[in-house]
Amino acid sequence: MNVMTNPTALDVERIRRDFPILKQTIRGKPLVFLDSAASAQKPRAVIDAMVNAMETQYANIHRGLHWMSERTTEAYESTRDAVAALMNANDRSEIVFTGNSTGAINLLAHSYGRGVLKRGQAVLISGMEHHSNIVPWQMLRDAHGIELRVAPVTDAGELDMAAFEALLEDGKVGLVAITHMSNVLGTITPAERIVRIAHAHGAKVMFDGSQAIVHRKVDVRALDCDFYVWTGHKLYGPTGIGVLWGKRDLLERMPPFMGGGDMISSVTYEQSTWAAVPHKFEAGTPAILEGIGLKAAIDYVQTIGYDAMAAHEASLTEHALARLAGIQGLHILGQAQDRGGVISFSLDKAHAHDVATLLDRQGIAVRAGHHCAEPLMHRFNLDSTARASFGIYTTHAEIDALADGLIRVREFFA
Amino acid sequence: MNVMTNPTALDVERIRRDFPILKQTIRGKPLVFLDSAASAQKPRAVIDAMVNAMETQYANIHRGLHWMSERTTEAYESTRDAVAALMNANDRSEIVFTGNSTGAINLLAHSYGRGVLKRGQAVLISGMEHHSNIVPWQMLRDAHGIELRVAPVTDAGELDMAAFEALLEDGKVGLVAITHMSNVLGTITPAERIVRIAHAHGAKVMFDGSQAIVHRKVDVRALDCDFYVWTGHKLYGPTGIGVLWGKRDLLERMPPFMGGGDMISSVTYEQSTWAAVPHKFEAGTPAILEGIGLKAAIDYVQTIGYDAMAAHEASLTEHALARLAGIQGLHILGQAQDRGGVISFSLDKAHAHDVATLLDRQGIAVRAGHHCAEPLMHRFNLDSTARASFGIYTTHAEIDALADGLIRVREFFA
Amino acid sequence: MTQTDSFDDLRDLYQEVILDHGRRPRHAQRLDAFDSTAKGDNPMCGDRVQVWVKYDADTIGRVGFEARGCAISVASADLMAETVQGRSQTDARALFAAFREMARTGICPTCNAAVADALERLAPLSGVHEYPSRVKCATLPWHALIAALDGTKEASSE
Amino acid sequence: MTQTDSFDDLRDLYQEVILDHGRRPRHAQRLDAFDSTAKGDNPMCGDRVQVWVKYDADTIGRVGFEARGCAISVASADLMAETVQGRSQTDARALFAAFREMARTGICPTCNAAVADALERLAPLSGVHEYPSRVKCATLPWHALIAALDGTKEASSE
Ligand SMILES: Cc1ncc(COP(=O)(O)O)c(C=O)c1O
Ligand SMILES: Cc1ncc(COP(=O)(O)O)c(C=O)c1O
Repeated sequence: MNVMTNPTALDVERIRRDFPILKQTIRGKPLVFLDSAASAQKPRAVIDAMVNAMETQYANIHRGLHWMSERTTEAYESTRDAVAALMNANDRSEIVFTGNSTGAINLLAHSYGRGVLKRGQAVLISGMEHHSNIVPWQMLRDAHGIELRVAPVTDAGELDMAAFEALLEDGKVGLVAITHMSNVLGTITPAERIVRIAHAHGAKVMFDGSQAIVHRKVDVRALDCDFYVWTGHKLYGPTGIGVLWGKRDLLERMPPFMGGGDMISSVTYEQSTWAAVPHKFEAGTPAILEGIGLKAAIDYVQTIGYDAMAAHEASLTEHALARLAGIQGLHILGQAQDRGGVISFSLDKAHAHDVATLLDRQGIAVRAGHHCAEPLMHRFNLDSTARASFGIYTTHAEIDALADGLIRVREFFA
Repeated sequence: MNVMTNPTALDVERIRRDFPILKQTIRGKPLVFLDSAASAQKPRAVIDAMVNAMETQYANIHRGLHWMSERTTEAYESTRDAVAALMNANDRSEIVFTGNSTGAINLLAHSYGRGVLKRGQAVLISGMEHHSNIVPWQMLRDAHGIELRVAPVTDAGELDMAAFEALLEDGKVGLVAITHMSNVLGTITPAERIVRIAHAHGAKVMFDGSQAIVHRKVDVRALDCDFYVWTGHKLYGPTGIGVLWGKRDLLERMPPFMGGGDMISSVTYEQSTWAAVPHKFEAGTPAILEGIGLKAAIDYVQTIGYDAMAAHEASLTEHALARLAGIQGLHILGQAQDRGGVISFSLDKAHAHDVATLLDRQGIAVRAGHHCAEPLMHRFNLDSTARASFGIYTTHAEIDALADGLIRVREFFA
Repeated sequence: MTQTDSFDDLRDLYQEVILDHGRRPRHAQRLDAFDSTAKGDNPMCGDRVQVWVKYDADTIGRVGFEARGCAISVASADLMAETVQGRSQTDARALFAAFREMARTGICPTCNAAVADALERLAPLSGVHEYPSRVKCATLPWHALIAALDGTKEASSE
Repeated sequence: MTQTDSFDDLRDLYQEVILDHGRRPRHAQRLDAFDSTAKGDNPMCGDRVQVWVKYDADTIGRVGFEARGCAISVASADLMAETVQGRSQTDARALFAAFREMARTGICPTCNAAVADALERLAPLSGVHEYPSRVKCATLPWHALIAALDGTKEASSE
């Protein structure tokens, strides 16, 4: 593909220059970072935004009447606008900031699960969820008598849509909480269809978009879902900040999760009243610097554009699947039709941990383990896999390095 | 005081050079930042630590088997050691990271309040708490039938110890949750006595040390308290990270708060088991960069030393109280014997908001409002005060600027 | 105020007219005879205002208020009372929209001839746009007024 | 292994002895007659091991194990079985303490003559100190052994 003739193509060498860390070497070898699905690296723009805030414009926000506080409040709150635009939300007040995706799902499990769902109702998840989208619902089940249902995954690693629909049939499911993209299989779930079916059975839908939003344009109005969560550090932003988007009327019906400063309207010992959404859900001093960093990350991603990012990733994934298929004794977990740049695999005769360590000694960073998805591992009779995942800075040459590295590992254990 | 002859004295001009933001001007006037109690500015060491991580050594932590992940895990976990040393905790596993103080208190209200306290027991707070140490207990009361008691504050702004003890008499109080230093009055509460009395009546004690740890050496073993919480951004660290310290046996008895990645030992749909403390309480990707920044902040503070910080602050506070006492029509709220560098005041004829704005126009940043302590304001029949608060970088000249600025405001409104 | 010159740095926001109306509001009174009333409350800062309205045929005849708050909010309430008296409800609403825009941004691109003269009277308050958290001080009385015109009992700050 | 030279970068951690014992462990068997047994479990990575012990008067006579895990953990279990056989319980515990130190830090300042020879046999595993999250792979079998010596049924990774 000629970059000059394709306006949406992504100039990966230029992008790599934006990420200072990619110049590092590991044991004298250039860093090949294929662990972006766990957490992405940070571009210069994010680093600079955070440094600039700390060096020139920082104070606690909301209700500070002085220049530093007013300006910092503006900077932090502009992130809410940026997130609303990124997700095509109706309204900036639908954007709630949390500590990460896990915090967002726990907020929902608490405020919607305990505050809106009724005993006897059910929550439906899928068989390919991250622990962060399993355990909060399990805790809700055990403490509040909400049933937990699990829609099975096919051998190809896709959601079993017939079974999914059957689990909604009795009308007891109040909320479907399901991944938009698996962090193990790379599978992208059919979000529009899920919403249509769930709504037809009277259930609301939350997507765990922790992985999806890194790879695909997310339009919550087009999806017509009810809640959508993601986490800043995977979208090239800082740690310490996550997002819960919810339809405004639903957020308004939900009681608060944590109590404290900033989330109140008034406090007396007898009774406190809550601030309007989204502040009702944001207790205490927010992640101010992280919000400022996240704004820079969103601006950076928007400048590159989701079309270019998705095209780059599709090309990387295709190349990787082809190269890995050529390695004897290597098995890829998941063959979904619609998939993103996350590939799990195992090697005959070599444990995933040994694979990861031996790749590391060649400068190649992949993850190995259950990827916080034990039930999915058990579904495939596995304890662990190795996983390579791609970001906007990943190159085809790095995928070749992975494949060559794996061939060496296989020979080493032969 | 001659700096050369006093090894514990603090060289404020040198310290000021460590904080890049202090060189800023506001409306052409040098920034006089007297809002550190809301959030402190960040020294170069903290900025550098975070930049260094993002530029040279970053990946998601725990269970990553590659170089970047192992090194980042070490960096993040070394913060736990630094916090344990700072507080003189018995054991690094007693340090739980949260998003801020508010998150720490909510964790406790949830896990200890719902998991350990029994219906019919009571939580005792004081009349000078921040909303973050009121609302979570109110929510616990309303949802779980735990009584909420409030120990009154004297006219001098101190804890009424006789009333405090009387409220413990019936033995129903399971937990005393009380500030170690008021963010409005500057009052330092008699922590050792509080613990002694509470323990004698069978109650555990949590201190909200959000303000205290900025000004005083906190030794949780000497205090013999059971829980202690604070927040990174007030101790010259980044936003997005807070600390809950708890005695290990108590933490072990508490059920988890949020569910998700990293806090589990194993997950099946039927049942999950929890990781050992402190990880049981840390769900999802932690605030990695913020932990690294916080380590740098702790190291910075330890290098200066609490003796020097406390002496500097005592000297500033004495000077400020003397200067403000000389301003006609100015009233200081709180005359505690033991107090830190936080002073609230009001001016006759000028509303606190106008005072803050008019000081801002002179480059002086103070806070005005209820300071997230409405019930305390009501106790003194006030809606709001202005508040000046000091940090290690505050100078006597800045306090003079405040006093001179206030005299101008008074004349302006005369 | 004798030392006018030495207060230049303070006066660009707190102009004389604001200080004057803040200190000696002309309309700070409960109306004995009124057609409508509403309260406004900004719990974030403790500002509180109540507004009374008496109609005179199609126009707003008289406005009175009681306010507890800063100089900006009292002055804004007083200037509001002054400027809306004798205007139609429609005009008063248009004036609020324009004023709110001005308080938020410092300028008022949408201001048209119909409200231009009244807006000029309110212009000294435009400086609050530099302090987003104080914009509410200036607009709270207006929220209460609009609530009274709407027949709602309570308004809260936006 | 024919291409020895081209694998230098891999072999500094996975030395031949580790590969060899990982691939063909000598003691990977359940003992039919045993005095004590215990399991070890590292839920974080799925490693699992069971250890059987048969005493011979005052010393550890025989050790057998079954392990599911990576090459490091299987090799460590096998080398452990080999080195503790014929030693007293006290010696075995001292050896574990020294080994754990070595696995964590790469060196063993506290190692004394009593365990020096056995430790040399375990030295190839010292490279794991570079991978703190894999130190547990090397120490898990030892935790299970100590649990068996203690008469406890289960050990978990530290
Ligand atoms: C005494 C006190 N407690 C609690 C808090 C809450 O801290 P954070 O907002 O970081 O959660 C603060 C500061 O805002 C405080 O001063
Ligand atoms: C699909 C999915 N859901 C949830 C999470 C949790 O995100 P976080 O750890 O930032 O809360 C992750 C990543 O760890 C993920 O990949």
